Amino acid sequence: MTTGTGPGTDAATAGYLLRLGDDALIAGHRMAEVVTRAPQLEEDVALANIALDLLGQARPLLTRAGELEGEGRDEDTLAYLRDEPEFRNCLLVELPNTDFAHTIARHLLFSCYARELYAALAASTDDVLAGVAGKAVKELDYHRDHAAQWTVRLGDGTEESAARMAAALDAAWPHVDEMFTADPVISAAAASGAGVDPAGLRPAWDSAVDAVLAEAGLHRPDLPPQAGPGGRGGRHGLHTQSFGFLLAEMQHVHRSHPGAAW
Amino acid sequence: MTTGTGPGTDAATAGYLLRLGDDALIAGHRMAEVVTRAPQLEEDVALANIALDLLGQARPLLTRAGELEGEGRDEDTLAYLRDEPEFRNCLLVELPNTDFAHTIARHLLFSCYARELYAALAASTDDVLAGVAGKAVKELDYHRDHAAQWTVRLGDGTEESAARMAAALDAAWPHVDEMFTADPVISAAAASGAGVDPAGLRPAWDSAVDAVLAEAGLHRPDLPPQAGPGGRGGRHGLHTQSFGFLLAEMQHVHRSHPGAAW
Amino acid sequence: MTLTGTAPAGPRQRFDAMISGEERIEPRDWMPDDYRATLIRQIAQHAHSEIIGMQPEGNWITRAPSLKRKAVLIAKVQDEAGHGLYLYSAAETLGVDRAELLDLLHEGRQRYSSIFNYPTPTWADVGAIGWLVDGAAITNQVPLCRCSYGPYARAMVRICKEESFHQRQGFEILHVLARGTPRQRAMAQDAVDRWYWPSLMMFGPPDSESAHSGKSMAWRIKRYSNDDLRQRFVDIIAEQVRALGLTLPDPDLAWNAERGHYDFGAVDWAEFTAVLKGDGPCNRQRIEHRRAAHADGAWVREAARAHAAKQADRAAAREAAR
Amino acid sequence: MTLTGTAPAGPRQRFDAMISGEERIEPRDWMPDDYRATLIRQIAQHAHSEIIGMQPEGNWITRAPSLKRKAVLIAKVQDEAGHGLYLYSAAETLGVDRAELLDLLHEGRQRYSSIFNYPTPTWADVGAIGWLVDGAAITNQVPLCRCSYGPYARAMVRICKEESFHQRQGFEILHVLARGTPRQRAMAQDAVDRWYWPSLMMFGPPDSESAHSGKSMAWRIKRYSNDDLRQRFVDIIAEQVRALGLTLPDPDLAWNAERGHYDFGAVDWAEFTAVLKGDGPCNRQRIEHRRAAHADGAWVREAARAHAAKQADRAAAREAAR
Repeated sequence: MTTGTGPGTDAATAGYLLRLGDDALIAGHRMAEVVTRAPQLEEDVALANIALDLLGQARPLLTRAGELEGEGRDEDTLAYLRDEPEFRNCLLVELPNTDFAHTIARHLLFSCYARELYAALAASTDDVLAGVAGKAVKELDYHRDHAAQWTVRLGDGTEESAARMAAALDAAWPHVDEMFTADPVISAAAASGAGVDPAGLRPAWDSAVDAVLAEAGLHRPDLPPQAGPGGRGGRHGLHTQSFGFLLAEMQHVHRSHPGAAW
Repeated sequence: MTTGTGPGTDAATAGYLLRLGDDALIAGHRMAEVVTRAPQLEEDVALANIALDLLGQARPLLTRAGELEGEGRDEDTLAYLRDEPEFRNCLLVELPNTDFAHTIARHLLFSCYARELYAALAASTDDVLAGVAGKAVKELDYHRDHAAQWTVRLGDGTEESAARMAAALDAAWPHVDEMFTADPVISAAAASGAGVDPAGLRPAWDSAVDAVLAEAGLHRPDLPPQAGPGGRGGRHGLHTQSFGFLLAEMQHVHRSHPGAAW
Repeated sequence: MTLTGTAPAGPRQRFDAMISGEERIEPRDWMPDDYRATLIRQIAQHAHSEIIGMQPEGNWITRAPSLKRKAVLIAKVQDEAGHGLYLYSAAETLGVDRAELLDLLHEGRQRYSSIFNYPTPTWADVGAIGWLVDGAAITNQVPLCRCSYGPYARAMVRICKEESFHQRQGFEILHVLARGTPRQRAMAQDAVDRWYWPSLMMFGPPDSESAHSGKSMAWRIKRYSNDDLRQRFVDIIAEQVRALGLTLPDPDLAWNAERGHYDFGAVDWAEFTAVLKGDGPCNRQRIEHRRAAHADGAWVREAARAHAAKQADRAAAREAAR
Repeated sequence: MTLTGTAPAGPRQRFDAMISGEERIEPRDWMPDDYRATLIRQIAQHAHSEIIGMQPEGNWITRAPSLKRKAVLIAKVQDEAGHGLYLYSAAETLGVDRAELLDLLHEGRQRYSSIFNYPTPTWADVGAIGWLVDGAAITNQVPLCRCSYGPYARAMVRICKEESFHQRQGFEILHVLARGTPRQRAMAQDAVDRWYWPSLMMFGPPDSESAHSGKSMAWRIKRYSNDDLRQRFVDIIAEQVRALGLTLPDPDLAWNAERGHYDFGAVDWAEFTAVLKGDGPCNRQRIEHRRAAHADGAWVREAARAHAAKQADRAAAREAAR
């Protein structure tokens, strides 16, 4: 289904890729923030690795989104020159690194989702997306294992670590539902075969997360989904309060040198 | 002594005003960061008040600097569109608000300096500067008293507060000398009568600060001045590592909307 | 034989007479326990709203896009802290103290206005809050300047004066944006779209479901019903939005010549309830920010107390040594 | 009758023979105490330099001006963490452990390269560090690939390979900036101006004042003198800077046909000493950043240990229950 405005363009798939690309870009940014601040050197290496994988997913997704959009925007234009309301990532990935448990909780919940998503997207009708997905699913296997192992260590570690891990899950949990909620763009992409309906990924996610929580001796938080104003959230460009500060940091140099090459 | 390049311009005085304006702008920014996060509501009010005074000093100083520079830059152009190496504030004012003691230590050392400076600058040959200085000296009397009272409360409070206050003084102290060091621009302004040589303000500063420290039961830190690379510091545009993040936050919206009015 | 005006009436009678005579009740006057409790709850909630209300706008202080706007914004947030101080003082005249009330806020046992649980994702939100949120607050608060309890009424007089200034500044921010670049204009419209309905919710549930209104009206704490005030507010902003050159996101908004008022659409009370219950976009964050500031400042307040105690001891010792 | 090669020599003789025969000393080989101590000090300092060296560049990860540069930069900082790991492992073969060495670093009792006490105020610093600091490091380190201590030499082989890649990336960053806008070009030149002299200091004090060199040379840990390596580096960058289209801030820099080398100006050893002593622009900050990361992570490392112990107990219990 080509819904774009010019030859070779496809607005629905472009919007879908923007959602995927923004999820990876922002998840990667948060992960990269921890590098040089990790609890041990091995984790500086591991978190840098995860950040690199996510950035490596974001770049072709954004590039492809720009191509299908057909307005001449490349990966850097999309990352550096959009305003906050134009970012389409889900809110989960932008939650701050309050402590290491928050970093792990966020990435556990996200990677369990993204892993299932990319497994399904390997069959996307968009060749570029299918290619990215095929590679990403292996990377996300590793991310998921990494987050799961730390969730277990922290949940089954000391009293303090278990309390911190539980608090971190509480902070992230209200943002889970958004990942599985299709908006019209996602539905259109799913209908065309370029994307998938995320609701179908929920059972696999539930059992993956439940297994990790059980091994960690942690409970599934009993918290309702976070309601955005008028039901709007990250997919509509309405973000949490820390996101503007993230963007200010990320975009400042690029925006300070209009038109420059790097 | 008019050293500018066009009628009514004066590059030396412009550069001098930029140093004063940047000191006030950045000191005010750091103070404003604490608003909504102060230890008690009265301090939210007081710190906001100080931030407003400093911003109120910075604005006419930057405006006047732009006029004397003669390149059409107004206060917003100077605040929002300069890059880090173009900011000329001393490093002391940019030190982060690590805790309330750091906020107080920074502002004690700065306000004791700025109060003496503006008292002298009330006689500046530049009428605009003289006017700003006349008003600022009264504001800085209040700032100095506020910082002095808190230094005494913290120094003479609990064991913890005394230790935190001492640590905060240690962090700020290596940046004291820079305030009293003239560079060629400052010397030229002092020679023309527009500015003053800051070295002459040191004895008054020493006795004011020593009196506060004595009442607080605190010692003058025994720490050498911070050496910048090749002897360069804030007056040469070489800043501490946190400054770029401050600028990113301060400038992001303005830079994101080139040419817009607000 | 009539005793009116001469013989000493019972305190309850005196109180009732003062209320019906539009006299002000002052702290030392006798008052019924539930009048006191109602006022404490209302004034505390109002004070909490002022200090929680510093956050959505305070969020933009370091990023304000011009120095002039930054100065105006800092002054506004400072005013809100000041309003908090007046109001906690007013509550303290009723026999509670600020520390106690702050603890109740931090523990989630007293409320603040739900409006502050909405986020401020763009600079235009600062304008929309000034115009709509302060506008609604003033509409609510002007009648409180004649509230029966003296300290609260006097605090409201000062507060209303400052808030109408804030509202004009908010209007001006939106006015500039609406006439700015297409991106600025879109930002302004988006903010108005997001704040319109929540600002209508600020007047509380419909009269048919309002719990505390009856008594408050009788006691002359409240003077107009929620729905009356909401209508008054809609009538004002429906006119002002034209001057802005923006629109309100309400297809049912239309002048009703017969009623002499604007008709408007149905408020989504389910959202109101959800946000009130704690499921709004920023409930956790707002309280967490307050708790963190309070906890981070504990050592400072402790130091101030310790220093004051030492000072008092030293003064006493000097006195004794004379 | 000659015993060479057949009769068992004493350990000291064996060691000396291996050194002079350019054989590699391995962890289980006997070695003199001061050889061991020298290596521990040097490898630890080298490891510390890698992890402290993550900070000046790590400072730019979140602000890198393009996604491609950001990816390259994250990979580089990750490599530095990896180098730290190899080197701490190499040090551990000498009987110390990483936790111990980190404590010595955090307490200021072991050093790291002073170069990392300079700030990175602009994006161009990332380029200048890659080109000059990694360049100087490689010049220093290539001979260490033939160091007499096996684990250290092998770590250096891997490290040098990655660092020459980093140096090329740094060169490329500067190359793009030097050909970019006037502001980009100025940024590049300013960064080169600031990093040039400190990079020359990386080779250590002049030979006339170098404390540890004699023994290190004899033990084949070090193979060239500080001044020789410095000259080699200047000869390289004096050529490369032309390809960049930038200049080095040294008026005395000039080709000396007679020596077959570039002459260069006098290094300011007073600055070197000040920075080494702790008075550099970022000494406090670098150590504070490390200490904070280590302290903030204490509960995580503790949890990992506790979990591992529980796992071991559970395994033992399962074993016992069979």
